[in-house]
Amino acid sequence: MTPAVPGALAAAAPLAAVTPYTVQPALMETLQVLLLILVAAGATVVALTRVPVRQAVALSAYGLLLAVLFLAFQAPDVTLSELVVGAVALPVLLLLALARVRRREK
Amino acid sequence: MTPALRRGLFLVGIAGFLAFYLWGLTRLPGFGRYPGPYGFVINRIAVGETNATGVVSAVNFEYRGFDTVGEEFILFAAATGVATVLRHLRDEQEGGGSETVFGEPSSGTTDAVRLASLVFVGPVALFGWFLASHAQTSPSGGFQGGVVLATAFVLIYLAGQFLSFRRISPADLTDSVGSVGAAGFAAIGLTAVVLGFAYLYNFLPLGTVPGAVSSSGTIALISFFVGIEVAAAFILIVGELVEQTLLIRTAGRQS
Amino acid sequence: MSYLPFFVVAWILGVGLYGIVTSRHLVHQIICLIVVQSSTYVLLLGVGYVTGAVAPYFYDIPLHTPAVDPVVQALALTDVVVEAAVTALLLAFAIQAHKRFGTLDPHELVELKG
Amino acid sequence: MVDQLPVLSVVVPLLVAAGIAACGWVLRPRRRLLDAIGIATCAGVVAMLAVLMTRVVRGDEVYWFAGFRPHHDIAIGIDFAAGSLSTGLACLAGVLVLSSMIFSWRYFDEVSTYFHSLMLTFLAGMVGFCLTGDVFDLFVWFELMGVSAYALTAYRPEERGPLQGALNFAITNSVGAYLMLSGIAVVYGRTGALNMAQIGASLSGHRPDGLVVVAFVLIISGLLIKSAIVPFQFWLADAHAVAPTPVCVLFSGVMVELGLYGIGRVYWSMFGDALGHRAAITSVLEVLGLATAVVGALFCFRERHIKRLLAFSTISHSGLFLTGIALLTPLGLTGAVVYVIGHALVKAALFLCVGIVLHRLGSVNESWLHGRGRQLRVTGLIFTVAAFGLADMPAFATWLGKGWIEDSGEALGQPWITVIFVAASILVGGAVFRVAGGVFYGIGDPPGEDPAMAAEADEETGETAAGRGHTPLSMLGPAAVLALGSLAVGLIPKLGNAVEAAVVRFQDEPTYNATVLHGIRVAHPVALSPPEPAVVTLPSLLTGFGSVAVSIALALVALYWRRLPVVRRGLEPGAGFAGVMRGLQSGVVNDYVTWIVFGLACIGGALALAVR
Repeated sequence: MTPAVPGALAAAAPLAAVTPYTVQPALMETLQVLLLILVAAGATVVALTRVPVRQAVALSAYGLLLAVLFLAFQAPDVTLSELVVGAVALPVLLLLALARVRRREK
Repeated sequence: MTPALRRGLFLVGIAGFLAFYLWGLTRLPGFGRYPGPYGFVINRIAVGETNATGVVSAVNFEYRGFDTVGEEFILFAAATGVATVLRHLRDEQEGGGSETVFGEPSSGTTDAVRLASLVFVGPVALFGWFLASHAQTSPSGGFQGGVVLATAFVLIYLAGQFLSFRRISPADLTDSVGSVGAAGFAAIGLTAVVLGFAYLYNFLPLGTVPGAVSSSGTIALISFFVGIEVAAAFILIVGELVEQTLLIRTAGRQS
Repeated sequence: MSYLPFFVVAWILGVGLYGIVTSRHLVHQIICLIVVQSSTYVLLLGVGYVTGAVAPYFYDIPLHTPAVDPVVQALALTDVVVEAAVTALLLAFAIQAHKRFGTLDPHELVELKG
Repeated sequence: MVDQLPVLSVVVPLLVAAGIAACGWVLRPRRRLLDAIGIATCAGVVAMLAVLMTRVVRGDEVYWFAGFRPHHDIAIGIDFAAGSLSTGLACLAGVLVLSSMIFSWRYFDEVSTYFHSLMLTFLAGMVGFCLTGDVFDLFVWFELMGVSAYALTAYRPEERGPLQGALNFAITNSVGAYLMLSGIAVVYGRTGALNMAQIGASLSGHRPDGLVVVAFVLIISGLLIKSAIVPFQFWLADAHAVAPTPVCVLFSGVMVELGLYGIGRVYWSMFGDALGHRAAITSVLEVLGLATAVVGALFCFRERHIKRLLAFSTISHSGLFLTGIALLTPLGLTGAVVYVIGHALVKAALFLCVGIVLHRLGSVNESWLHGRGRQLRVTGLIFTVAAFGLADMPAFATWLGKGWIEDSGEALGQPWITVIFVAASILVGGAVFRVAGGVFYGIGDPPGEDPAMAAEADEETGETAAGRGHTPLSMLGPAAVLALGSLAVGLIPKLGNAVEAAVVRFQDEPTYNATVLHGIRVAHPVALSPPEPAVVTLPSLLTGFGSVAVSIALALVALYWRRLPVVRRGLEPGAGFAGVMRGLQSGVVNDYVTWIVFGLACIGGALALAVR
């Protein structure tokens, strides 16, 4: 369904062949399946944890899992962002907000 | 709606919606069979055209640089929004002035944590700087670098020194620095227009060695400005939140 | 395996929305919104993946090595920034709402009705 | 430099927004300078877009960022494709932001640079959203628009309403944006493209399958939520009622309509040819549009909080516009475009008048205000003129647009469209005439008071403190100009033909694709279906006057209800309804998200059955 890619651009087709720079496909696939299942479970835990403080901690762990999954998806750039934002910055913001809210409830 | 009715309606809805969604998703080419052409074309031409070996950065700051302009201003608007919503209101005054968030003053943070935090400030700031200035070569860039840089400031706070956190990063100054970062990016694009090129055209010399620190023209420069803007925006947001937690007392209504 | 990532995407979206709908705490609701958005990252990176290819960095590997799609990665990066920005803004709203209403239960944050 | 107009009209407001934030400590004590910079920037954007408008009449102008033109039909950069319709809408957004900025000259008590910065990023987001030709870029500007709008809604965080409104607005619209992004990712997985023209070229010529339908529904879902279509409309009344008045002008006048423009843009560049099945798409969107029109009008008529009343009328009108687009005919879309312009101008004028009332009298509660607005003669006059415009009085642009949508519907053999349109416009017109007559002329009795509604309206106190004794010209001027502007647009000769030519070009997918991907200028685009003439007929003139007369009668009945001899005392119209409506518009965001999910399942299911 894609338009024909003529001339110089055509060579870049997906390869199944293993290059010296990749992990063994079978190993990689196992890793990805494992991580995907962990991520799905992690999302469920985060969404169903009802106590916000615990949820913020769960979110941090979920961010870490996502970061590792993105590494397995060959996206180191996104891994780094997810690590600094999802696993660190957002939980910090959430905990700060919760601290504010809890202080008032005392 | 009662909770039970809402849950029922939601479960019916989500079942239908997910069935519909999967009907579409299972007609994708399948995982690992990305058909192209966009990404493959970029992979082939990016290094030659920009001398940046990190193709994602080349996409972010050059091929799809205008998305990143919008993205920076989303962050700018959000930081402005946080400052708007959490500004000092008439019925609030600063009070308390405790130095820590999690617990009573002086009992929350142990000396060990404070010391460890202070020790880490330098390396973390350095790492952030490194990330922001190596967008063109490695998996990094202004955004990640900026957040890490902001983390260094948060560490100062974690060391129990909120007042010094505010002294190092007063709201007005961070606001200005962040705005300069955002404006800097947009202005680099505009410089190209003044020089007679299209907006965001990479008008600087690309260098000769792919992947060198000074290579890739405007990509490195833009990444640097993005780093400044992101760091300032995060420091501003964290600062506002911390200030709310520590300093503001409300005389507002409570039901 | 071929469609597993996409099933995971749908699952994450579903549980995230379920969390939002059944939530009794605004901060919980905001975290569930983050979960909803995380489904888009997995989807974006999932559609751009190429089996057996490397990450799109040609610093120490030869050009023309098959690499995965860099465009979706750039999109996912933008997405992460948007997430951080929206979350920060929502948290600011929540803090002020807590000051004014004295609660964070969405069922009691009703000033406007009908 | 003229080639650079599309990008400059987005980048200049962004740079000024960042600039005034950077110089915050200089500008804060110099309020007039800050206001002047804001107004000058908006005026500059309007001027640039007006010049651009003269250049794009003969075909879309395509701008490639950083000069990356497509190689072999593959777009590697981002483009702006400025056509007459998109530039015109961006220009309308600019005009409304300009009038809000003039109106808010010394309007707020406490102001920092925040308000001006956010208004300018909001403007840039709207212009970028109109002009872009890249679907992910569309999402980026959609989000910039959204984030600025959420922050502006909560501009007065010392009150409760704005916070609840902003939260509901932000959560529902964020869910919509993420669904839209999912749709973009799905379509990228098939085509490997983000440029809308390239996606359109890549998808067309194949049988539509699940992926195309799902991507279409996901992408338009974010836009339907933004444009407040039933059952996604709940957030709008909550957000509009509490945002500062100058911001309401933008929300009602143009932000909601931009969502509908987005639907048109993605349909006629990416999905039109690929989906086929026009009749099915027409039916689904038409049902949504007509339902929205009726629901909005009913809520509008029973409301007593004037800003909320106007917000519900926006929902009703959004439904009418969607119906015009859904017909998929040149005349239907022409009607929708003219209707949007006319509506934006009168609705902005009405909101500004309410802002003046709030400034002078400190309330937006219709019952309390009854007769108290008599002293505001000029404001009352402007409000009345604008009310006639909103009730689709002949000669106003609103009436022209509505008439053309009805004509197009009748040509397709769908006379019920006319019936519902007239009913909706009678209810909405009746509501605004009731406000005009009661508040500004003291006719009849104060309408019955719903205690909860009154409490809500009383929450809304003045946004201003100083100078309550008089109405400055900077407030009256924009309102008067906008109200008369709607009349003036309606009187432009050959307006219909000019708009129809632009619409035919907008709806011609192959022409758009050729212009973007190959830079070909097509002189004569092909119409989707034979364009019917956009003319004024005697029946439409009579319907127009008739429905205005019935609206006025309805308003009088409402005002004199308690004195009507036949009615038992104490009987309030629609009392049985109230419980149901209150239950639906519950203010709980959990409910709103439930409706989004449920509505999406229904829309998706209907389209799946039709296209399968």
